[in-house]
Amino acid sequence: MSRELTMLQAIQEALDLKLADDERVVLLGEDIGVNGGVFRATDGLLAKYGEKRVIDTPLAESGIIGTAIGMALNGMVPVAEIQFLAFIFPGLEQLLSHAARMRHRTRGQFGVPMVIRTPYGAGIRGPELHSESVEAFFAHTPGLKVVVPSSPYDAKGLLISAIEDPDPVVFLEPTRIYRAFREEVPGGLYRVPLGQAKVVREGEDLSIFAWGSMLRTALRAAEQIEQERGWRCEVIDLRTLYPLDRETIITSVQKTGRALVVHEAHKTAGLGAEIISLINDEALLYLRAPVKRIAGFDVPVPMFSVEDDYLPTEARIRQGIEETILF
Amino acid sequence: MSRELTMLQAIQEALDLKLADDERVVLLGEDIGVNGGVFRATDGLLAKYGEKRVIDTPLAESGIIGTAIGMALNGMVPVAEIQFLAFIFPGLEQLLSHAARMRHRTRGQFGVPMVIRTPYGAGIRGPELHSESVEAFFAHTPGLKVVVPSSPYDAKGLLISAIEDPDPVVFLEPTRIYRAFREEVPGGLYRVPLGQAKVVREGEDLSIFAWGSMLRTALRAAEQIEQERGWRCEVIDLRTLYPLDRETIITSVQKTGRALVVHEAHKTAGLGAEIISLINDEALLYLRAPVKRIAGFDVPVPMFSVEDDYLPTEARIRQGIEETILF
Amino acid sequence: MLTENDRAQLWMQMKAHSDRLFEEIQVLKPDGEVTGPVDDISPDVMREMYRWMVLVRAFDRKCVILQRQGRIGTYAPFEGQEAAQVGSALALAPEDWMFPTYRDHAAAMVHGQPLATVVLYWMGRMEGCVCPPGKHILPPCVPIATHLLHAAGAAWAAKWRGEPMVAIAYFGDGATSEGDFHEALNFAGVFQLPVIFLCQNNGYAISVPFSRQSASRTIAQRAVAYDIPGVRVDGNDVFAVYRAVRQARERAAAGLGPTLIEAVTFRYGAHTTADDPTRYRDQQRLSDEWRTQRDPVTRLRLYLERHDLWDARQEEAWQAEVASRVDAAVQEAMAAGPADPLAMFDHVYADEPWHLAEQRRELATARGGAHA
Amino acid sequence: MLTENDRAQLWMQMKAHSDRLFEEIQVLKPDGEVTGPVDDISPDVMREMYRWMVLVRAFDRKCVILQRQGRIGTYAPFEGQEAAQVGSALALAPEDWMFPTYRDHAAAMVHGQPLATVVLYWMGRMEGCVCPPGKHILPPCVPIATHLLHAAGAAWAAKWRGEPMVAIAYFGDGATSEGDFHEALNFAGVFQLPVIFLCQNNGYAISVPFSRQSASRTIAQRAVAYDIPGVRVDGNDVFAVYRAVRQARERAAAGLGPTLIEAVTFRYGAHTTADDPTRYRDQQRLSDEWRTQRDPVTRLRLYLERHDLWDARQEEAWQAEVASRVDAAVQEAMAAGPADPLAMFDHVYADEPWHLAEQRRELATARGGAHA
Ligand SMILES: Cc1ncc(C[n+]2csc(CCOP(=O)(O)OP(=O)(O)O)c2C)c(N)n1
Ligand SMILES: Cc1ncc(C[n+]2csc(CCOP(=O)(O)OP(=O)(O)O)c2C)c(N)n1
Ligand SMILES: [Mg+2]
Ligand SMILES: [Mg+2]
Repeated sequence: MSRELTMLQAIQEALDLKLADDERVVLLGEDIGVNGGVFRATDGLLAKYGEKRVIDTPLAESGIIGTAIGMALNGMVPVAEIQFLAFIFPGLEQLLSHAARMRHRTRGQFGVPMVIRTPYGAGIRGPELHSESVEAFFAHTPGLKVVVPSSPYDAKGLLISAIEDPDPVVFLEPTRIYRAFREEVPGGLYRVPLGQAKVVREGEDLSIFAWGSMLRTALRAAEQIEQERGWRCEVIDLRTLYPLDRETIITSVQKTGRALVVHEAHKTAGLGAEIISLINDEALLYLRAPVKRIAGFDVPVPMFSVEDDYLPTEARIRQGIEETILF
Repeated sequence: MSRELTMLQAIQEALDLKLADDERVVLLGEDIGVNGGVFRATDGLLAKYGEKRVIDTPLAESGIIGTAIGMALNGMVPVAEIQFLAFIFPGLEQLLSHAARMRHRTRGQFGVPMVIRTPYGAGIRGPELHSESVEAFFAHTPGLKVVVPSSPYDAKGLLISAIEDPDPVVFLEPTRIYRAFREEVPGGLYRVPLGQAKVVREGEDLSIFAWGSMLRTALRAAEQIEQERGWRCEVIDLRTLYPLDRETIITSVQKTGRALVVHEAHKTAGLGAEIISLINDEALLYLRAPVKRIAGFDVPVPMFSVEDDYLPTEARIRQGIEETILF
Repeated sequence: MLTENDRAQLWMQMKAHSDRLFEEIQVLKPDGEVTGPVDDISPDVMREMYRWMVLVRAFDRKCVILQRQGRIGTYAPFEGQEAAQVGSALALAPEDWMFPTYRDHAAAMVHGQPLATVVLYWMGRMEGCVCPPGKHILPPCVPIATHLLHAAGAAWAAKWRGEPMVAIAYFGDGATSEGDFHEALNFAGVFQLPVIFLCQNNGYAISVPFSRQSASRTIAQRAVAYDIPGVRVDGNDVFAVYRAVRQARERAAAGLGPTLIEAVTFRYGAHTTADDPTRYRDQQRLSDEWRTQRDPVTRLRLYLERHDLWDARQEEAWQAEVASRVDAAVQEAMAAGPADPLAMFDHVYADEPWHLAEQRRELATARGGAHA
Repeated sequence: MLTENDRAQLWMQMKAHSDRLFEEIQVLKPDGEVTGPVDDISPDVMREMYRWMVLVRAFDRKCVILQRQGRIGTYAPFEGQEAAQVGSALALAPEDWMFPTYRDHAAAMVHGQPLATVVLYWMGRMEGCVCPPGKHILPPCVPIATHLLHAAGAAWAAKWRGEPMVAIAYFGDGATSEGDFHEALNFAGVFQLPVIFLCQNNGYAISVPFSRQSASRTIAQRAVAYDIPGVRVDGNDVFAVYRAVRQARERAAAGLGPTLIEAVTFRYGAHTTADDPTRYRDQQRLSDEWRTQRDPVTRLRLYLERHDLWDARQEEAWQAEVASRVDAAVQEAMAAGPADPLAMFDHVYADEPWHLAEQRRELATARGGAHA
């Protein structure tokens, strides 16, 4: 059975299936119960699984992540929702000092299988601090895995993999494409493996690396530029940001000799820098032009009246492609 | 009047002079008063300036940073000490969501002139979580400045500049060289400007970028390699990590055509990646070899029995230089 | 030494005391009667209270409409909580520091924030974060409970300089679960800071009822943990709120430290315009109940009319005035012209570093290109 | 409705009640007499308490010496706090989850952590973080107060599965200022979790006296903020601690929720071996006072001897046993052989990703090269 679902529906379905499949799985977070989450990702799950499995917590993110760690230590598989990415900040200590380090410091004795899901990114006219993208923080934290889906199919398969993963996974859900489009999604449990990027569009002239909501922007730019200029850009969805799928990245750059990274996070010290560095390490001699970063500007994500200008646009990506190919 | 001081003494002197110089300056933090700080950076200042200027706070880092923001809003210049870098984590929300954003969101109406000083880095056989170096987090946060001294002279001059800066500065003090050596330090107030790197050693064959405690390790490696191989490495102390001094970085790489970054933070998504990206942007065609990163491994900073192996060593740096020059 | 029995009894007694101590103080009853003399509040102040409550309610309703029309973004309405916000703000001195949340623009407007600025905020305009020169009104705090520490810090600075200004932080019942709530009250207690912590307990943090937010019956009793005064008032009773804040302000300015005030109230509408309260509560019944039985505006009007402080003519005139002020504010905000995207590069730092100058040019070019 | 006067009086009365309710419970007085019957604690348990206290004190002193000799790293001594740790740990069931800090290895050892493992921890060895199979003893928590939430979460899981195990978190007076303290107690209260929050109030957080840590007179009274039971005991009285924890454990296991216990005690020595207590307190006088007037070990020995539960011969034998056990543990730890740096790549994840495999090889080569 396969239906057209939005990313939100696909996520809801993954949660539903894992709740049914594994009684160690519990959901916790603010407003996820009777309200079904502020985006409705947990819609209907309280009614179906009860208060023991779908837990509305007090308003305290360190509390959510910290108790989730304790639950995970004692045999549960908590899936915590943080209402928006910036609200993970009060819980960062729990994530950095404990979740990421527990398996390592106890020499494998105590793992913390848990997932922290959180909507992220700009583009939905959200209030202040509802539009951040700080995935680079997590990708600089050994012990964590970082996953970002860009389509309903992947969202479901990646989330199921994340819940089944024995290590803590930060699962970032791009709000901008939560409901933006539908896609065929199979009904049962299936997995999209963590750690594997996906070549979404093949090409020979330039490699574009993107994830989350930027993937579609990048794809559109690639399509336009092919129409306008005939250049064929390869577009790669990284999907897992930590650890990165180096092989797919390098193979593509070795083929195209040119690369461009798109992300909505601030440019400086963003994940684009790491991708450039991997290319520098492994494929420098293949490069025919500097790798280009089209990223969010190095300003606090501004209020929504100008967020579209903060975000990478198709125009800026096309401009970047031109500069790189004509370098 | 100029004496030989350790970095700690130089920092203490900067605090002392600014307390005397500007009555808006207050120090706050855990154990900074009668105890003079766990490293004694505030030794004697309570006795000299009293409880109103040198404040022992309750044990709460969000409290420290949050109240410092409030003080700064209302005309003070707070200099907060966080006992060790990892203990800034519970206060990250205050730093990321408020300190970094206040001037921007209020369109310049309310600034928060404040400094957060904290010992950081490994190499002193500290307990767990006393050895982290997550400068990359701050360098990915527009609105913050990030400063790391590597010598007593710079420590004093940079700290004075940081306190006088109208914006929030994260001032990271490498514990490993707190007392490791002495240097001539002038007695009065002087400034080392923020945002300027320093060429510590000139050379033509390769540029090494380092900061904090890694600077000396890099310098020694450069000296040895010159003796052994005759290669002359330029060594650059970045001093301010955000915003970076691109000009100095690029000028050097254009001269040498080869570069290596040393940092003790984890390699992946560390600041080395940003430096490589700047070089990629501005000096790709000058490069005769991939830029090398010699960094902390991508593991939680391990307990001290093996921290020397976690940290970049002269041997690893020399190996990196050889690989780069012989590429 | 107490026996186990003694202790159990003591505990019960203390609970009983605490229940009385933290019971809801009421001055102005829903029927417009008062529970005791109110000569400490002048007729002028009472009329001011009323005028403000009517004005902010009209403003609030207008904003909900503007949001539905797509002319502003997601909006957080406060209807039902007017007494808590107006009463508290009127008890402040002009120079006091105010730290509101996204739901406290009524308080902000009373304290001097222009209505048009508030509209700009909800239009997603950065201009909406700026207050008039010389005022100390911070833009709405979005991350819950974090600003309680800012209020403590600002109060600290005032105390430090010996200035009589105090700071007030507004927050909700949900905010009391965050660690920053605790740290702020603790700092304020230790350093006896001139700060007022004003909690509007509207019974819900989005969908989560207070009973699930905390095992404690009241929020006021949390003051016990810090040995600071705590008080619980009927938050729909503008006299009770005004008095409690005035008293807390006097204590603070006199060097007697912080106060925690719990104002029990209810938001009639949704958490924000993006929220659907029917999902988590019997919205119709509850909001009808509060509206008809505990409305803050109605009860003050009853009182004023009964004491000949207000009449139908005044009402009519004021309603007209309110309508025109709200319209003018909306018009002013809408007339602000398109937002300037390049302004996002302003004020990241006091001085612009090279990379921002460069990115500013990059965006200018990209936009120029887009227009060309 | 209360008058202002009523309220002021009520407040005073409540303070008085609270002072009595949260006064320090004492069972075993410093002179070895008891304040009431203690038949609920068997002679065997009493002797076990004593043996453990003597053992852990010897262990602690040994570690301070090892640190001075440079054979272990910075060490956090607990001498003076033996009753709080031993008494509490003995009240637990073997399967209970223990979340200690850096100063609670006495409790950890009583709960089953081998002495040699504790030495390894302070040698900076990762092996020192591992507990015996089947035990639930977490490695010392370094970031203050964070583990209170872990205890709440572990307790939650137990409750969820209907297992009678409880969780206990150890922490100090300073920890009560952190936001996580508040969040943990609040979660535990809301969900009625089977968790015990055991605070050893030793009067100092490094150099900061409790009077400056909080405006509240006691820590136990903070329970009021969450409507959960709070109790304050003489933390140098092993009977009082044992009883309080046993009772809290019974409540927890019976589904009656969390308890906050404040055990008032004192550390005789420095915060850690890197600390110099003479900088911030009258160290000699204070530690002499506590040692001579309130020592936990002495008073239990007095009691045992007075009741013919212990004699000089047993003492001698036990001291010899202790010396040899401590020596054996130290020898075992020191014999562990050099730390394997490559082990830092183990257990970052359950499965090793490519970049760690590569970095492991990089280090292996670098070390091979260094040796060649
Ligand atoms: C740190 C943080 N976590 C979560 C949120 C999302 N959020 C916004 S308002 C809200 C509920 C707040 O409830 P309460 O404190 O009672 O105030 P009210 O909205 O009722 O006025 C939540 C969870 C946030 N803004 N900040
Ligand atoms: C989050 C955090 N902040 C600061 C520290 C540094 N630190 C270690 S122990 C300590 C004092 C703790 O005092 P208390 O809770 O009373 O426990 P005690 O040491 O007295 O047993 C401090 C400030 C830390 N470990 N973690
Ligand atoms: Mg509320
Ligand atoms: Mg203590």
